[in-house]
Amino acid sequence: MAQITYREAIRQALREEMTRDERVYIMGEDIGAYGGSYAVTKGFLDEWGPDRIVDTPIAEGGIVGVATGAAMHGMRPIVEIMSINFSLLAMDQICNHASKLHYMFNGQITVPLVIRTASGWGQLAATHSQTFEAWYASMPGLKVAMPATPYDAKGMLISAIRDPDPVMFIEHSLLYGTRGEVPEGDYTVPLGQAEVKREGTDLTIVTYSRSLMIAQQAADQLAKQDISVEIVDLRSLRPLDTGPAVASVQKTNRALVVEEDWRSCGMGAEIVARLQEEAFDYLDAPIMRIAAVEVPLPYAKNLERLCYPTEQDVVGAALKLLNR
Amino acid sequence: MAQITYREAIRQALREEMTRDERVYIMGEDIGAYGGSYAVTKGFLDEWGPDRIVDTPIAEGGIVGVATGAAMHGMRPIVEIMSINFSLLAMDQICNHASKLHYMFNGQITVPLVIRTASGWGQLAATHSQTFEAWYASMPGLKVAMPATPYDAKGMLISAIRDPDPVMFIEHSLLYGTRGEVPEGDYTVPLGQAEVKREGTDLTIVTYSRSLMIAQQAADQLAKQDISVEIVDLRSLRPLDTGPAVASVQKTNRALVVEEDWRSCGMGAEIVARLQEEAFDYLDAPIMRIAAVEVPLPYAKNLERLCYPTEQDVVGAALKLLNR
Amino acid sequence: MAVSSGSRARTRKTTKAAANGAQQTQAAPVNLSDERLIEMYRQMVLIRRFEEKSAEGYAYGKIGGFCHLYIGEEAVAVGAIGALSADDHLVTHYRDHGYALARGCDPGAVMAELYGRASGVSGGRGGSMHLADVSKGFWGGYAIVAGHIPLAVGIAQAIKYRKLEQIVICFFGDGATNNGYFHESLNIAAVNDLPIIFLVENNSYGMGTAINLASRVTEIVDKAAAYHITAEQTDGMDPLAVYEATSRLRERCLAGEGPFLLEAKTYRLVGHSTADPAGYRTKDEVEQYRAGDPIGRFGQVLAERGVLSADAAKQIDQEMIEAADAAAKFADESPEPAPDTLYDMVYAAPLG
Amino acid sequence: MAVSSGSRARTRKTTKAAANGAQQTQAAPVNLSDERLIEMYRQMVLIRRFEEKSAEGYAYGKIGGFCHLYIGEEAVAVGAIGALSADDHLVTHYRDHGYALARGCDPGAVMAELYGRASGVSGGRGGSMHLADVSKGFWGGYAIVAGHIPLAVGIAQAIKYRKLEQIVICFFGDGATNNGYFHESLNIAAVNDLPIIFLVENNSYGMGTAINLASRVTEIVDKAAAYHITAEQTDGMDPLAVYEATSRLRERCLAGEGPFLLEAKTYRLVGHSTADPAGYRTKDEVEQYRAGDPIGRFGQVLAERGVLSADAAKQIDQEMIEAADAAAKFADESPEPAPDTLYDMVYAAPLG
Ligand SMILES: Cc1ncc(C[n+]2csc(CCOP(=O)(O)OP(=O)(O)O)c2C)c(N)n1
Ligand SMILES: Cc1ncc(C[n+]2csc(CCOP(=O)(O)OP(=O)(O)O)c2C)c(N)n1
Ligand SMILES: [Mg+2]
Ligand SMILES: [Mg+2]
Repeated sequence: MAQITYREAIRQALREEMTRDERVYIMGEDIGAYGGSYAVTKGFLDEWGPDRIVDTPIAEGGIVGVATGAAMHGMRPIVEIMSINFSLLAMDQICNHASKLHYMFNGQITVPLVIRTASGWGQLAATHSQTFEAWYASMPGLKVAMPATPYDAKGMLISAIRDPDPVMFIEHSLLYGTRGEVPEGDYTVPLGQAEVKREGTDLTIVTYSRSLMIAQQAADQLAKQDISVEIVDLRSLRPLDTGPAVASVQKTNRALVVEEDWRSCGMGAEIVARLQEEAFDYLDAPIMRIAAVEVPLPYAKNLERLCYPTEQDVVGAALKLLNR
Repeated sequence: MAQITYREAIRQALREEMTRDERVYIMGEDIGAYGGSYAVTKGFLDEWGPDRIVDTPIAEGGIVGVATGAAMHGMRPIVEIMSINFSLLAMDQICNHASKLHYMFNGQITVPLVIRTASGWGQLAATHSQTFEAWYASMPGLKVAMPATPYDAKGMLISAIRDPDPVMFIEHSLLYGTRGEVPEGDYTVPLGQAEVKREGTDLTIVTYSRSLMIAQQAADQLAKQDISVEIVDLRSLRPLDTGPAVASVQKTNRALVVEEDWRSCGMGAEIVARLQEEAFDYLDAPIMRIAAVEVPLPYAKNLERLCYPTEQDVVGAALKLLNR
Repeated sequence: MAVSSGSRARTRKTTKAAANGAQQTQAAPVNLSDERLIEMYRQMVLIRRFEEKSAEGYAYGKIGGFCHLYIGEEAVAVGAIGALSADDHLVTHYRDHGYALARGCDPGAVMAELYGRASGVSGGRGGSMHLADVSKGFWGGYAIVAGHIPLAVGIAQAIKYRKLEQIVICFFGDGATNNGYFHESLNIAAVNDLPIIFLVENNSYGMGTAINLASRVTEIVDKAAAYHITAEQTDGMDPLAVYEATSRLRERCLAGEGPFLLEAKTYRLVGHSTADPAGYRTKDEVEQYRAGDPIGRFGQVLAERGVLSADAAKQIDQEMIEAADAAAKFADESPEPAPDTLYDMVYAAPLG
Repeated sequence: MAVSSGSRARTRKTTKAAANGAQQTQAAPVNLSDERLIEMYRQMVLIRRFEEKSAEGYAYGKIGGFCHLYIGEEAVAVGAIGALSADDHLVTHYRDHGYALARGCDPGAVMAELYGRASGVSGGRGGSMHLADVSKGFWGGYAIVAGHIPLAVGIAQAIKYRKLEQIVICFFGDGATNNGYFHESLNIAAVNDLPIIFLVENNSYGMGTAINLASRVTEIVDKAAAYHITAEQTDGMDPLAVYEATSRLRERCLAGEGPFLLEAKTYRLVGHSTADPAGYRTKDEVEQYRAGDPIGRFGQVLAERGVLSADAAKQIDQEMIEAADAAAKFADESPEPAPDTLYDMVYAAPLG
């Protein structure tokens, strides 16, 4: 299998689905002539033309609403929102509109809409360094995918495009350049299924998106100290599949959640709540959370570095959990 | 002390602060001639005139931004957003602007802004029946108050108005008519302090806003079965004061969270996560959550009734927690 | 450099004309058969009687939540929707009973929705503010002010992409035009030349806020200049004027000349919702508009044309009272949604 | 009824004039001392040299994140901000180095902010997009497109309430005018008669999207009609034209005639940010604008007026190169923010 980047995996999914299904098209700010702010759709305008690669004005709320309407009337729109931070401007459309219509109108309307957006950071300062997956994961009617690997990114994006419901598909700016094995052509990774990404016996790490990378690095380091870590990648945050994590905790009796969101009311809280609900008797220690520091993210590199979880943070927490 | 309504308590706080401080004024949709969609500002336009009771166009994002700007330049604006559901349209202003400025500009800017809004429901259907306190409670730079009683409503609103930071002050449409003792004149209830609203020994209920009422009713019923319930009212959700809840659980060894938000990623998740972090060894059973059913809220009365926690749900959960 | 002359003072004087060089034009004569004219009259009366019945249902606690009546504005829905073909599309705001009835939804199914019953057009899940019948191209009423405008633009985008012979009409109020969605939507529709008519019902109030307290611009047509969209004003108390304008703009949309903005001047003769005593308006003002009640006016026009006798009008009224009564009876006798359907249709494809 | 004539075809032809009856006017003569003229020239050169140094800092990895240069647009900031008094207020978008320098911020402190140092104007917490110096009425650059426009309106609201002799100027781009915040903000400012100038820098692109792909309306003045706001276009490559227009509108704001919209036609001679090769524009187009470089043009005007000799110009350039170098040196030698300040100032009043 070819080793390709996360970015290229997403590009493949987009092209294959646009080829397969004429109803699929992409809308967003600077996706055409500019090629996408993270270059995901570079060259697409030339390849597909302006009817299927639609550059829009800077109007996140309007764009998501327009795409929702098009989805209602037989299209399969993919909206790119440059940064998940800007999705706050579309919050009402995503939550009060796209997510509600199928239920509220008694099944008369369906909204096969994909919103692709990027979490991430890198000295972008307070308004461009947040991540809101926990908010979306709370929303009935919406599905939320947040893949960590090129393989999952392609397979889950294809699933999302074919899905009849609105899907928030959350990429990560610091993953675009990472590589992994990806088959060419058609395959899907189902939405709503977590996966064990590393087997182990001493400790369970539950994570998703870029934090998987951090968790893997920490697990490598811990392995050198003869500590065997099992890593569960949630992949989808709504519906949230806690089965593999619960099974893992039943085996390891200790769990740690790693995420890049702020700790308070992040995904980690929900994972902790469910694990203690579903595996209370198996837990030998409180479930720990490693998350971002609760400040508006500062620009200065040295300060920013203090804000997001590192491999060392994870190793430290693991040792503490194991009383070592 | 006078028994007055939650609505009247809020009215008193507004009037007293407007009298005390000329910089305090109110902006919002239909707060003037109409008197406020929940009649909180009824008569205020005549009393204070249009400079201090400012009717606005229907533009939640713009309004919150304008109030933020006024707060930056020496005013003490109070914005009324009719319903917390409409706050989604102001999400970017609240989170990317008001909450960020003090930190991002290194203390040069302060934003003494109060956003009053109402949670609540009553056959208002999917887009008008949600509550988003957990989202706001995740936001560094923002304070979140959600009082349950007339006494707390008045005292906390006064604190919020005098506070130099942006405060989401979340009222509840189904509480406006409820009554309680409230002193006339000036007193404050500090932001960021939970309170034990009922002492007990067998079980801890952690809750806030209208759910406190449900919890009290359930506790009355449980008392008849000789079950002694302690109730902790969080009152503020950011900063979140878990001290009283932790202390309570150390005593009762069993906890239950009651909220009206959807279960997934609601406040309950954060409370559970913190309690198991801070009182793991005291817990004799998993912490339970009673929350709203995860559907877009339906209009039909009989369906809606199935969605929100009832006294009976709380009693049932308590009995289960106590293996009775 | 260039100086715009569209200053406040100047434009406020020209209340009847659009600021950007608008002219008074005579509505083109409308060629409708007597049957169609009478059908329009019947629809207007149906809406009126239905709304009165809704108010009653609300007072009796049969209807809950928010309930916004269309009394006084009937000519807009009947005129505009009467000009559509069966393939066209409607997206509306929450004051939507009139649109549903004008589009031919069964009054019983509409009232059942207000009552929250399984037989309602939205299965009882949507209520008064969320009527829909997608089989008729009626994509629903929406309760977030202005939030539905981009949805309507999206439907128009799909039409253009799919090369369908259809248009969209999107109804909203004067208050909605001050919202960012209005701006973003009209701009996107314009730059993409989409087949959509934005129909603004200018009833001079958004809830209890008078239009001039919410904007300097009280003639909504003036706002279209910011998108280079052609705009017209029409008399929203006259179904034929609305019909004529809509028909004409619809044709132009089909010819690829869209979008358009059509402002219908109208008035709600009752409160914003059934809970609103409307103390923010003077009795005089309301009385003045009541004297020009669109149903009375249209009845008179038809009488003068010899199309509708006094007796016939009376009979229609009686029939519509009965239709509204029957709708309420149907609603009342309909079962509530089954509790075990509560979790159905959160997703079209539930997972896991 | 009224028919607006502001149709697309017609208006697109009148590119130089506002659609709503705009006329060409001659900029009034500007009465500035030679010293002031030279000072303006110095500021423009300072900005240019500073921006070149910023690009260098970015290339060397001293500056991170997004960094948007003002090269080509110097005349706008220098002209407009030069017309303000010390008590007035500025709120700007993220392309904000030029505003900071034109407002008199120390170049070292500005560069230190870009470097993320404690001595930066925002303590290193804001970075390139979030410069501020509130002591100078400069309330900051903001990175959410159009999100700062309502903040600026709010400052103007406070001015009016507090009866201060001040105005606000709010800078943003052509792309921002398609956003809902633009609409809501201009409407609120207008209905409240607030003392604010909305200064649109129309550089024909929002990031990589050409203005005509984002809106039918490419002359931003046309958009002001929707708020009954008086609008003007000015030559954003000429600091005196911008100065003159801003001064005049500022006076009118103080006289209670605000708000106003001022469109400055300009061009960025470099990419959207330091990361953008700007492949969406033709070389020809860029070359054409480069030929009209505002610094060269203004230098020539001053030379013709006998205010600035070739030698003096050369010397100013040398001084500004040195100033930019010194700023970078200061930044580079400044300490990073202390790690133990990380949690400071999340709140003005931390609780519990
Ligand atoms: C985003 C949002 N803000 C506020 C409301 C409350 N609200 C409902 S209707 C209404 C007035 C709308 O006025 P207009 O658009 O003129 O329509 P009309 O009711 O007059 O037909 C308001 C403020 C809402 N539903 N949604
Ligand atoms: C809400 C939001 N959407 C998108 C972006 C990304 N973005 C940053 S600048 C920009 C273009 C703005 O163009 P314009 O307003 O014309 O200003 P210019 O950069 O040309 O001066 C975009 C799309 C953003 N920062 N905020
Ligand atoms: Mg109205
Ligand atoms: Mg631009």
